Amino acid sequence: YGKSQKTYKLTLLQGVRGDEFYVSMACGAKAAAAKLGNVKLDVQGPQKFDASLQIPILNGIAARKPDVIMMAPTDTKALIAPMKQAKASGIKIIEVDTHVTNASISISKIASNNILGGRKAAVALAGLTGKQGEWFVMNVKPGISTTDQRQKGFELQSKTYSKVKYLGTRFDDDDPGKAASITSAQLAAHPKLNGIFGANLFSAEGAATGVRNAGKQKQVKIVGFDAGPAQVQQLKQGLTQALVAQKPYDIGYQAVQQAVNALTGKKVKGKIQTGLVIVTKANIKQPAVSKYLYKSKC
Amino acid sequence: MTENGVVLGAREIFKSFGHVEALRGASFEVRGGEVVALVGDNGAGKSTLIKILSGTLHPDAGEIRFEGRPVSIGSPTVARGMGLETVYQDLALAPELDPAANLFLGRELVRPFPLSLFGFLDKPAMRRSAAEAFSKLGVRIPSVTAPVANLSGGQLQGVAVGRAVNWASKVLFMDEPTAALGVVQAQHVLDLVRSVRDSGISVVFISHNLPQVFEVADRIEVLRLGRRVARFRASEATMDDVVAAMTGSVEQVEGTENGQGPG
Amino acid sequence: MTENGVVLGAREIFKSFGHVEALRGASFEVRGGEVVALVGDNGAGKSTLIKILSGTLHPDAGEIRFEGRPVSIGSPTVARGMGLETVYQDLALAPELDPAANLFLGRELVRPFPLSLFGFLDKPAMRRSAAEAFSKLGVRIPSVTAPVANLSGGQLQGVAVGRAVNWASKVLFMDEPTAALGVVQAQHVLDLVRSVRDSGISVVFISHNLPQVFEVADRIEVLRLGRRVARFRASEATMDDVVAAMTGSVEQVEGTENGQGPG
Amino acid sequence: MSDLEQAAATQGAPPAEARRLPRSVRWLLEAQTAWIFVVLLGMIGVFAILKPAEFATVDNFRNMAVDASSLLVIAVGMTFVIITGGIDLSVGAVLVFASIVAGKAMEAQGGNGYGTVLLGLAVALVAGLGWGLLNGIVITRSRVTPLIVTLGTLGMAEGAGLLITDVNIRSVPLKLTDSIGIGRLWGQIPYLVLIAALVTVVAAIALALTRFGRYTYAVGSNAEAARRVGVKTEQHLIKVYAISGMLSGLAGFLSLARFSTTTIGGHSTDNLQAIAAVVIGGTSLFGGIGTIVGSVVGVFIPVVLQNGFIILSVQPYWQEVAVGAVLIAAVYLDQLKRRARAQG
Amino acid sequence: MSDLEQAAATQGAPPAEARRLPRSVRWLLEAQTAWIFVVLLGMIGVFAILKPAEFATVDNFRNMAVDASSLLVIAVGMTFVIITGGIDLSVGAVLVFASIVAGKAMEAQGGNGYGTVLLGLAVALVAGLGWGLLNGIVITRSRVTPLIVTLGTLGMAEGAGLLITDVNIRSVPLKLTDSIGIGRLWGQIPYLVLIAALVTVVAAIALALTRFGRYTYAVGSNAEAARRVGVKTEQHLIKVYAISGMLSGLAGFLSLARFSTTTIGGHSTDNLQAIAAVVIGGTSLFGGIGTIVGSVVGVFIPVVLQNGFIILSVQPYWQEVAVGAVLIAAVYLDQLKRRARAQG
Ligand SMILES: Nc1ncnc2c1ncn2[C@@H]1O[C@H](COP(=O)(O)OP(=O)(O)OP(=O)(O)O)[C@@H](O)[C@H]1O
Ligand SMILES: Nc1ncnc2c1ncn2[C@@H]1O[C@H](COP(=O)(O)OP(=O)(O)OP(=O)(O)O)[C@@H](O)[C@H]1O
Ligand SMILES: [Mg+2]
Ligand SMILES: [Mg+2]
Repeated sequence: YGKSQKTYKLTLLQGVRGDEFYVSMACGAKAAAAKLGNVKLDVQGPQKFDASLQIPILNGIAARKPDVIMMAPTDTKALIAPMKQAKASGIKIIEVDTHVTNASISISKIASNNILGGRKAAVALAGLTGKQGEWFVMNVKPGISTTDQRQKGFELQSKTYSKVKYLGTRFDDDDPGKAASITSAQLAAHPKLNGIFGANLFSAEGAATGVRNAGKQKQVKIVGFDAGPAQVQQLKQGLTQALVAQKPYDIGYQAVQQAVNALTGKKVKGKIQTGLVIVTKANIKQPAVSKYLYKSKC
Repeated sequence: MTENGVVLGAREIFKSFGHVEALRGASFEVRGGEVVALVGDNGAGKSTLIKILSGTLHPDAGEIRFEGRPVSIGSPTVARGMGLETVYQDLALAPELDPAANLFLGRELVRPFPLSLFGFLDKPAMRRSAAEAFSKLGVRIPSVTAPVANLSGGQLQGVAVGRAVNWASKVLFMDEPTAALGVVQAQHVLDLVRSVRDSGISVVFISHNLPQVFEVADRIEVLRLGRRVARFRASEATMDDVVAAMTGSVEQVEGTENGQGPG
Repeated sequence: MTENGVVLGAREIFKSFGHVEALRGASFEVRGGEVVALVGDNGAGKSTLIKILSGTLHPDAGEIRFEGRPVSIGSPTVARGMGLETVYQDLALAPELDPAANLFLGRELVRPFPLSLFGFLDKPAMRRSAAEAFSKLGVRIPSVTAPVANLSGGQLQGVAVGRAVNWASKVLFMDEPTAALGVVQAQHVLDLVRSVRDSGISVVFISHNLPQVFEVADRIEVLRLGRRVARFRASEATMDDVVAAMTGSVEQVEGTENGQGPG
Repeated sequence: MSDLEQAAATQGAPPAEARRLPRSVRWLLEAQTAWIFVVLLGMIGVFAILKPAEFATVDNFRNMAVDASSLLVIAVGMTFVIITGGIDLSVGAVLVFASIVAGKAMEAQGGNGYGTVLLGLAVALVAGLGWGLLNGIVITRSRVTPLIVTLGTLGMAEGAGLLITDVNIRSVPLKLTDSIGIGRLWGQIPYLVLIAALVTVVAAIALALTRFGRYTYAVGSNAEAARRVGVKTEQHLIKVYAISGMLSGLAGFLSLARFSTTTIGGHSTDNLQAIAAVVIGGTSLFGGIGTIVGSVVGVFIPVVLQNGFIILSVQPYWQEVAVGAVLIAAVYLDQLKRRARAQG
Repeated sequence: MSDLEQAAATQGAPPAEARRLPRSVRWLLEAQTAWIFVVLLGMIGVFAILKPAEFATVDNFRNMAVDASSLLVIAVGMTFVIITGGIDLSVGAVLVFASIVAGKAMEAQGGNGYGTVLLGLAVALVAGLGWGLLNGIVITRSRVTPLIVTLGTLGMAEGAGLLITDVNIRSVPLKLTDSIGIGRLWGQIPYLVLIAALVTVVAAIALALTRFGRYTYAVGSNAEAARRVGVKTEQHLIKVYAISGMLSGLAGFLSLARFSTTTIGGHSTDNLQAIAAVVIGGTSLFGGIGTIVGSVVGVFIPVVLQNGFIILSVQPYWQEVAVGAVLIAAVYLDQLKRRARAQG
């Protein structure tokens, strides 16, 4: 017998599959796995960012008994029990992007801060509009922790601007068409509207389409969240004026590293904060910014 | 019972569907222990009248008297409570249920206390008595436990007749109960009509088959364009009389019957 | 035409539904220009046989000959192409369509070229000729443009009969076409059967109403428990003969007809 | 006078006042869908009175029309399907699939001219048609209920689309966005609206006036009867599902033009929205009854309600409650009026 | 021998082999749902053979059962509704509403004992019942089609819930989570599964053996006929929708226990999932036909498929394609076998 290296089975459980944020995270994870060599990585994710859809998948993964599950829990409480159960069967857990309230389950938490992201969006919008005007948030639907936090951050920050009238939040059920028609109506109702924060891809996209329909591209500034190819395209086309980008690639990369560290007995960092970047048409070419644009393919 | 022995009487009933006036002042009487035939052309309003008397439809105007008292038959449940049962022209069967279930629909037998509290069905008992009822009628049914959807037209009619006969206590309405029946089965039904009558229950027999009408009916009432146009004692009338009334070539004065005066 | 003048013949047809054997070797013949009545008890298999001959059902076994050649009637379209039309016992009407649409269903009139390319319907023409067809039949229909769903039973049957008569060119199957018809309307249909026959089209007339059968039929074939048990010349038989055959108290030897030898 | 005419004269005659009106007006009044249309007009009227300057503007109506256009295209196909007594849950997924393959095709072709745009259109239509055919063939061959079959193809189309690309395609030709996406005929009528209107009119004519439409009703009303009179019911059903698929493909192309990117994941409720629109418009889920005009009204009612409530600055949650309640009320009013009319 | 018995002896007799089997086995074989159940067992068998160590474990089955439990509760109510020929789109929204008010009530009450838990349960049930009653009353009074009414109440329940709170309530008593949420009877059977099973068994008995069940079928089979024989069809429909609402409320309470938080962002596809499960189980959307056992199988088929495919490490997108295809195939197989049996 030669000394054959052990292969580690890792699974990345995304918050929702097909979203470029998580695709980039998977890319980072795959890159780290490829670099390390002895890691077999499997990626799974629910159709929607929804705990009741994610839990069965987590259970299925746990039944397969990988060495580590790196996961983005879709709810801070709902996932506690199944995560505990997986942990009890000897699987190590790393939380990426989001986390549950019970801090003792995972060996490491790697995330960016969504409330801060929302604040940054408001700051960016303030820069674009001269800290005055009427703003609203186009959001998916209530009850999703990440987008709720972005909305909350945006709201907190907007209220610090005395000349800004905050019009509240509208929900589009993640349907860009609905987001567009809501935006049209908001524009009709509030002629002085000049700023929109689109809390996720379709919200920003629909808002931009609605503004374009109404022919008010000049007047209304839109800040989007995340920096997937579609958002970048919108930015380049001038449909949105700024994006708040997280660093999912880094999250994925770090997660695999920490996982292997844990399996090989090396030191594991309990908490890693990855930062946020504001992307605008002006800075998008700079390498320090462009490297954080999300990937659609690895 | 009442004057003339009328159990159930309708006077000047009006009923329209949209622009179609199905009944335009129709009157009708059923006396105790008789078989009265209700005849008339297609669309004369026979089925509409029966539906009104059995609580399925509500008249736009008119008076209904039962055992001498004016009544309002607001729902089929009221009619059933009064002992009136109906074989509808469209049969009113639930195609997905089996013959036994159809027979007992709305009157299910339940298991003894305490199961009765929860409405537990006594299926074997219902199946048994359904089989009995059908065999008494001479209706051949391939299986009492398969849905009635695939029965032949005649078999379906047998189920519907069986159900009504089983439950009637005062008046049995039969809207073309023999339309789809074979010769033998039709004869069974006619026998049944007579035996129901002999047990004291009145029968209203609607049919386009005049030989059958004359075979069982004691009296005949003729409806035409939503009004009663003639009444006959079956024993004193001929088929030609009835046909003449139905087609409108002769019209009796309302209230007379084969030359009898009113009252 | 062929030996004996048989237009359409079925031999030894078998058909089961699950455990129910509806036809157990039934034979049947229609000759040119005749009215042949097909009679039998409820469930004897009459409707099943007609459905097989009109392409709606497929036999499990047996042979069908049309104008002397063995044929396979694979679909209703094939049957219609051969000039066979059917009034089904369940009428086969589309309740949401109006009488004119039902009459022309599957054979719509289209507007002249170029609109015909897109299948544009010529509704006025269809409405007109439907009105004509119905008035010829004496079927009274409140409106040719309202859905048939609310017509009375007799009116529905009138629509179905009108449709089949309108299109038949060889054989017209009528499965209890008078079951729901009033005396006058039934007489209309019987007249119609005769005039169809006189125009050279054969008619297969199913009915439980033996007086009507004897009134129009040239021949009578009797089905019992899925087999043909007797054939009669109408002029030489009595009702009692037919009833006896239907009920099984007498059984003819297959192939003979009122004592005639085969051939 | 024949029996029939006599009967018509005494029983079926329209009331005197209606007889005096011109034929077209009478038709409109008697049409099945008239009342729900009146309800829609009523809503528009109320909003216009409450907020004339914001609601009743050309811009706002144009925007609402654009918002409704792609759902309208889907709802037209769904109307045919539901009239046959079926249902098509796969529309949203087929929309996404078609926009993905059309986007891919245009990306592969490169270029930024009408040629590329037409290629994309063709690919989207063919992709939609393919799924529609699959639906129709499986439904007629297997006799599995349409709900299950189209639920299955929903998953399959969605998965297949994501297998081709799991991210949104962004390099849609500018020409497409500029022409169809935001372009307007004579600077007034958005091409999106024009295309949707064209589809609707053609479909309305086909349903009301042609043999194809007649068979659609017949199959939904009594499929067995239709089969017995020689209608090729299975072939017809396949055609109907094919149309629904193809129109979903077209909607995918329109959405590509409008958003200049595929919108994966953004159409999961399209099926329910389309079904609701069709049913609001008076089409029966049990088949045999329905009109395209009704579905148009059914598409616009939720759009107008949402727009109007936002302009009235109703809180989003109250808005949901109100839309739900008004929806029921609208359909109820429609029925009430129709019944009253039937009672004469 | 009467005519009837004679006929039964010659025509309706079961084949000889079936007659020799014990009654219960015969019943199972002849039951409408037998074949789809066999299909489910087949699926489980295949996965168990492919991945015995991972799939065929007690833990895995337990997890699947827990995953299915709350949908099962909803599907049971939906079965009654669909057998009457109706539909209930509001279930998911009612679930969310019930969990919100129950959560609020428990929060207000404070405490961490069984008293608080029971209060929450009662509130959830009453809230669900309320929406169900509203559905039933509006449907029977207004005669607006159930699809529209429950679509309306969907929006209303969702909006109303969010008006109460639009952030998830997280202060659910620990007792609730510990007992019902993750507790197990004898350390083996999760209480969630137990409750769902109990509901299912009671409902199955009610549907198959009681007058209530009989009327449910009758109303769906021919409502007019049921009315004419004196069944209070409107009252019955109200009861059926009330049950569906109440079970949605129960499901909301279970989800509160399981997730220890309201899940207001989820559940938008619960209605479609429940309807699909019921239809997979052989219940006809046109009413009159269906069983609870079938719906149970219908709930489990997608759950097992997803779990099996994840354990087989099938790519997520391929999974969707496969689930869609297998779903159609399963229902097809079921029909094929049933038809073959009917042909004898
Ligand atoms: N629900 C309804 N809606 C509209 N019209 C109806 C309705 N029911 C009956 N009618 C019409 O009312 C008239 C009388 O119908 P009814 O069924 O009472 O006739 P009938 O005497 O029973 O005829 P038949 O002998 O054909 O059964 C007919 O013109 C019929 O079309
Ligand atoms: N589709 C079917 N499925 C199952 N059994 C059927 C089907 N069609 C007919 N049958 C059965 O086949 C037998 C013959 O039926 P058929 O309808 O041919 O009788 P019929 O002679 O027309 O009777 P009727 O005079 O009552 O119309 C009956 O026992 C019937 O229950
Ligand atoms: Mg009648
Ligand atoms: Mg028959």
